[in-house]
Amino acid sequence: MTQLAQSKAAVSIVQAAPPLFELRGISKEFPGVKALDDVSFSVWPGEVHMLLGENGAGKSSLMKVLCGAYRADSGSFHYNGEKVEITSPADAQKLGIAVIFQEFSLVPYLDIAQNIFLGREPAGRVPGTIDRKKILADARHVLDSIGFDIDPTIRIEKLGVAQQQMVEIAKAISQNARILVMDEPTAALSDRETELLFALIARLKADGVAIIYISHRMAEVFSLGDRITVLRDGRRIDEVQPGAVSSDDLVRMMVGRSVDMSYPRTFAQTPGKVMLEVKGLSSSSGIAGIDLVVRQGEIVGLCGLVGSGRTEVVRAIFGADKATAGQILFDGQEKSGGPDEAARLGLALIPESRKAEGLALIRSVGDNLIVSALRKIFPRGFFDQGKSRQVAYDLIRQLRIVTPSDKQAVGLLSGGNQQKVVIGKWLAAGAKLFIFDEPTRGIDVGAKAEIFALIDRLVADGAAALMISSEQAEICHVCDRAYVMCDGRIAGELARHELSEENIVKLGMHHA
Amino acid sequence: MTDISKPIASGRMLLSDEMIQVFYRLLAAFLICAALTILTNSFFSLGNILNVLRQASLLFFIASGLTLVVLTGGLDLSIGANVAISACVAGTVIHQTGSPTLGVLTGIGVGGAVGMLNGVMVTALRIPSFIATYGMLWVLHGITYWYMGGETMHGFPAGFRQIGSGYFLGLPIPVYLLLVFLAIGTIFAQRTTWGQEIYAIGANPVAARLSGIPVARRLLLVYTVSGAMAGLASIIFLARLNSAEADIGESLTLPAIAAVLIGGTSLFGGLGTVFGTFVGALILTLVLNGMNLLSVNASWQPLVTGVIVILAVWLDMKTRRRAA
Amino acid sequence: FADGETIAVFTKNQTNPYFQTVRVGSDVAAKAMKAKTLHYIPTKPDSIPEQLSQIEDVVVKKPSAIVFIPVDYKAMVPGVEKINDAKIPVVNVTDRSAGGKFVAFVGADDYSLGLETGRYLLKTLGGKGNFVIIEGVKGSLTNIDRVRGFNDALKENPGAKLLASQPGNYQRLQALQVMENLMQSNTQIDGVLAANDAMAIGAIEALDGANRKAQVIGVNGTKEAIDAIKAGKLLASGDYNGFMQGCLGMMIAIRSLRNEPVITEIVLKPTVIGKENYQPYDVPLESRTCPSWDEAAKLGTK
Amino acid sequence: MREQAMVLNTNPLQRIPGVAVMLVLLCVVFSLMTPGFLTVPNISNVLVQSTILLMLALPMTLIIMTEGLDLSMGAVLTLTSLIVAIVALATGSLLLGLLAAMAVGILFGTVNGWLVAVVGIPPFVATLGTLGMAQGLSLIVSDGQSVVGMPAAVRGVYSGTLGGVPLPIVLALGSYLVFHGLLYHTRFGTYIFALGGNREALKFAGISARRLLILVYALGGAMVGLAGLLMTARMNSGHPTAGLGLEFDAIAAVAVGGTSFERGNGWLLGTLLGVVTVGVLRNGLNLLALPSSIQVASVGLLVIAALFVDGLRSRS
Ligand SMILES: Nc1ncnc2c1ncn2[C@@H]1O[C@H](COP(=O)(O)OP(=O)(O)OP(=O)(O)O)[C@@H](O)[C@H]1O
Ligand SMILES: Nc1ncnc2c1ncn2[C@@H]1O[C@H](COP(=O)(O)OP(=O)(O)OP(=O)(O)O)[C@@H](O)[C@H]1O
Ligand SMILES: [Mg+2]
Ligand SMILES: [Mg+2]
Repeated sequence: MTQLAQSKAAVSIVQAAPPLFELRGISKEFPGVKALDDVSFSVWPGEVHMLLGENGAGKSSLMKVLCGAYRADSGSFHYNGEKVEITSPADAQKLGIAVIFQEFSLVPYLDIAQNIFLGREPAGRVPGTIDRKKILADARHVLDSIGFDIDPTIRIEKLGVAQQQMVEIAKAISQNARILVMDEPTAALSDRETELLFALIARLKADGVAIIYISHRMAEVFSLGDRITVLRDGRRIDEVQPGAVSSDDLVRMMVGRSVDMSYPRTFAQTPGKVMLEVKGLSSSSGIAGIDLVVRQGEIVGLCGLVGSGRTEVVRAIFGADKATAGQILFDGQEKSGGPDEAARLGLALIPESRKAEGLALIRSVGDNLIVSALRKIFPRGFFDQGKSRQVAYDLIRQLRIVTPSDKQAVGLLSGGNQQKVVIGKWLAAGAKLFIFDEPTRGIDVGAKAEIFALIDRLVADGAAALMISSEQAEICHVCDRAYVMCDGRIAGELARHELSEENIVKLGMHHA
Repeated sequence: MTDISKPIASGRMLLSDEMIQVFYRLLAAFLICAALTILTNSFFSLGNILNVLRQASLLFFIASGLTLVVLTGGLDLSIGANVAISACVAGTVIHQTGSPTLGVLTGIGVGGAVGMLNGVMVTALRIPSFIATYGMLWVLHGITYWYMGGETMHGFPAGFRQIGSGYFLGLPIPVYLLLVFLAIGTIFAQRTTWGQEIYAIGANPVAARLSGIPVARRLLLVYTVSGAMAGLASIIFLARLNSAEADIGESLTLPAIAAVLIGGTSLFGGLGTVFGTFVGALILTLVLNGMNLLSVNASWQPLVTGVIVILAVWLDMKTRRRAA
Repeated sequence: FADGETIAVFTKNQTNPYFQTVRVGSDVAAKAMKAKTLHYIPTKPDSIPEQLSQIEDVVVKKPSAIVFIPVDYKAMVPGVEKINDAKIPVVNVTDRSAGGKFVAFVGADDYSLGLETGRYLLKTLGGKGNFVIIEGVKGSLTNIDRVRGFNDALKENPGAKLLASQPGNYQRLQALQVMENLMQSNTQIDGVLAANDAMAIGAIEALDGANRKAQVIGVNGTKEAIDAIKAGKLLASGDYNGFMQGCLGMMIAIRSLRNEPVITEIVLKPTVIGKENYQPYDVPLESRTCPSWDEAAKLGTK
Repeated sequence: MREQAMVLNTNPLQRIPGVAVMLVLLCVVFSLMTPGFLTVPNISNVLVQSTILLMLALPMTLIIMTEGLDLSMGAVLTLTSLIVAIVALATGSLLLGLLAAMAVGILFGTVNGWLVAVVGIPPFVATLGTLGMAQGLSLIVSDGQSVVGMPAAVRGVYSGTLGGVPLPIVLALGSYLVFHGLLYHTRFGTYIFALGGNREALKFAGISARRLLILVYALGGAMVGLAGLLMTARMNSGHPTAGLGLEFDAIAAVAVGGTSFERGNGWLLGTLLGVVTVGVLRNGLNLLALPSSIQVASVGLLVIAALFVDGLRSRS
């Protein structure tokens, strides 16, 4: 137990000075949900404090309380040992707290510079006007400082997810914050940008900035974290040192039980008949000449860099984008229609952006779970509330969706639970081919394991899956085969024994 | 956080939000009735109540189809103009053929065709419904003005006029029609898969499409139904007024929209009920009836209606628990 | 003399049959005199800004003369002055403009129209009973005078009681609903004075619907009113005689262009159309003919 | 390596907005078909006629960008126009009339903004309600009558010129420039983009969306007050129905101009072009003296066509 003793010593050194910021006894209740229950939390300058927890554990809520977006029902804030009030985002900003949100807070029709300095625009000569020269120069400066080389006059609407995340980071950095909160900042980033971010974090630490970092990626937790706080069901479970615990320990703390994270798979010995065959597919969104095959009982990966066109491929297969050339054969039949045809044939698409494309946020969990299955469950067209709720209960239980009721609006669930609802609706529809676009983005380890187990069960029962993931480790663990994309084309295919992160990166790189 | 093995929480959740909303609105309608009963001695009579119901039914027919459109997150500004053109064409058919049946079919057909055109503009041409139907409004007016040449058409067969002014077992015939369509509308919206899909489309059209709902086809259906309901309303107008004129439905569009909104249907789509719209139409009619009975100066009527609309929707906000 | 003049005719809307009668009257007269007509009608009924714009556009186009019904008799004065500035002769028809220079005015006297039609109703009912008035658009010239005439006719008869005076905005549906509501608060209504025919017919439909009887009068002498009189449903309609107004306005405009003598004011005498005298009105508009100038001259008041 | 944003439309033809295509097309057709169209007095005519609509359409653009709508504009315009007339008549002072009208306009705008931002009523409903109120008040203050007998100065506002340019055009152009500066060069304008595009972002930037929204609607009210002056000057009187329905024309012009009804994507110059396009269409049809029913349908067709062209563009 020397290791533990050492870390204890380290903790006491840190605690000699008062924490830069401290939250004491924070509670926050939403109708039907106790999101935070007497949580205390502190950060010191120059440390990265990891915040861990299952989906819906209350991490984002705690950070929203911290930055003044939510008002806590009870509890107090202390800055440098002194009690302070935070009742609005403006209060938090004055204390030097900046947040990189899980959901982007960017304005689509303003340019990058305007977004970075929103609310803090340099004043021009005429009162009320903006000094355009200065705002552009400042923006360039901030972007350079995080190693993101882009023209600050580009409007946000033109940017991809990763680029938006980088702007979000630039925006937080530009505030010269003393306390920086990052809520799953790497969920949308590719490896290159992730490296940039980590380098940046190291620099900020050296400058004495306190960083609160939320992530579901274990590797990050250990490589970045100086301390770890684990939340479960809105309560603070423990605060530990990364050196003192294993990832299994952390998972047990988060979930309250142990979870097998090796995602064991019952690999099909002989893949079944061909379920999906794509020949020479091109679409208006820029992909061209895509050939791929998915057989029954297989999980096929689709990887590549961000922007390589993976999403576009699956959208074209599903019929969400119009194909301009090529053929899609499903179960030997030619498929040419839109998503409704795809759904009828037994395809399912779990899209990249659950809020925009996956869910009707104002509708209930039950309504969302049932929506794709309406035709199957009520073939005669008459809808029955009782039957539909029964289906919804079963799914809620099966997927362990955390919700006070099937009547809760799905928009009020935590991110991970929302993702489960999106998957659930296709289970109800009885799909045969599941297309996952980043199925585990923003999902906690427990849920991730559950989802992979689920996918495994589905394919074992005769379905098939095509899966996009930016986490190459996941692809390597889970897939039978994988296609690697580059610049809107398939760059190559990797068999099970060839699957390694190295090979994926090699194939996915741009070649001149 | 709640135990996931028991997804149903408190009993309050069992009463759907929609039902609570409608209950509040019925309460409001009831309060207006109570006030009018006290303030006038003529309000509380069978005759007047039937009278209010019959007037409300005219508004309801237009507003019920519109409700579906609004549920999908759209709007149909052309309904008033649609009523006019349907009435004029149906009127001609009745005059020419002497057959009310043919006339009724024509009216509903023309209305439905106009609605379908709206649907095509919204789905195939991807024009926002507000603009598409506003354009349609003027196109229809133009055609109707040209067709009628500034004249009116009047004098329809007595049998046909029964649809608008007749009684059956002591109740006006439009009231029966109202009940029938209220039932059909409610069943369609709440008890069919199409209805569920319409709510889903209104709440998030992109997600609905990616969930396998044939969004374009459902929208086409909804706009066509809304148009056909305007066509049906035009028949009732025709029978009730015993005449067709080019501006017959012009003054009805905004009240119909108001009835839908007072009835608790959200303009952003995905929330609301047909029954709510009925209560909305009832409230608006009661207010006008009351002002007539109280001989309120005409100048005050728009003002009072405006206040009522805002109050009703405010009440809705206060009582709605569900949020995004 | 040089013919082929182009005369612009301004009317208030495309929906009210009255203005159609004026347009047909002016067309018939123009055709007889070998002139051309151009019709300008606001796309939104009775829109003031639109009629002003139309005047401005027409002034660019420079027609030979203008026959003009202002959508609002006061608001349109600046428009008339623009026409005057452009030196285009203009004849004022129906609603007397509050300003501007006109070759002539042709109209009917709304007050005596209301008064005479009202008297006709009261005479039929023996000067007593319960009455309601259904008013037109508040503030419009025709409505103010007609309603004043109605009221004066009622005041002449001590036995007549006015129960209510409510607006139907010249609209059939509104009148119908107002009537339905009024019947609820008044068990006995003997006579209805409506400021136009559409509202009168609307009131009749309401009465029919409730199986009640009352004598109804309207104003305008439109085709549907004539039919209703023939059928015994409507007691009478005050003849506003749009056709004649259109004829006379057009004739005066063309004559003034041809430097022929004109009459500067014609206010048509009120005629009440009832069961005994509807026959001459019971012919299609297009087959009616305009009076000869000699006949027209006799109608002149100035 | 410098990162690029996606470049969607490579074909420059596809980037020309629908409204510009329409406007050029209409102008060409009308110049060919009627000799009177392409003359200085007529062009000035069209522009002067468009001024009142532009003054409504400018703030309407901002309001639509905030995902809002103001249906009360036409009715409030009627009311402010009456107020100008009544005050000018009573005091003989044009300035007092204008001030009173702007005050009433701002009051209505503020109430709209308050209902939308603070009470949380959807803009369509809130302004539908205030539409009724303004319409009722117009009837009440005027007792349904026109208000006439304006002092001479009133008339001059519409018919006067400044350096040879008609005063309404000067006013409208000034308004456009002010709005342009406001939207593209000030914090206020930046925040308007955020109000529609991402309201949360504003909140996190510590800016009160409520205050801003109220301000946007109040600004609309102020413009309606100013437009009321032009309206009264144009009619040389006040009238209780004069401006009814103009809000829809304004909304149509904004839509024709390419401002989208979602997510705060607005284009002010497009609004200007939209207003002029509507004006040119009406004027040209009047000059051609086409049957009125065609004129009625034409604006509807224009709106549909412009949006259709825009839709074609955005799809590729
Ligand atoms: N505005 C709200 N209204 C009602 N409930 C809410 C609201 N915001 C969050 N919740 C609930 O509070 C709980 C905590 O949510 P929170 O977003 O903090 O979870 P999280 O730990 O960030 O999860 P994830 O990893 O999925 O992002 C969840 O059950 C969620 O449904
Ligand atoms: N950073 C970028 N630079 C240039 N073009 C980009 C960029 N990001 C996206 N794109 C464009 O968008 C298309 C694909 O976008 P998208 O990011 O959805 O692809 P993806 O492979 O599905 O990536 P991911 O699923 O990780 O988001 C590309 O073909 C490219 O044209
Ligand atoms: Mg979260
Ligand atoms: Mg993608």
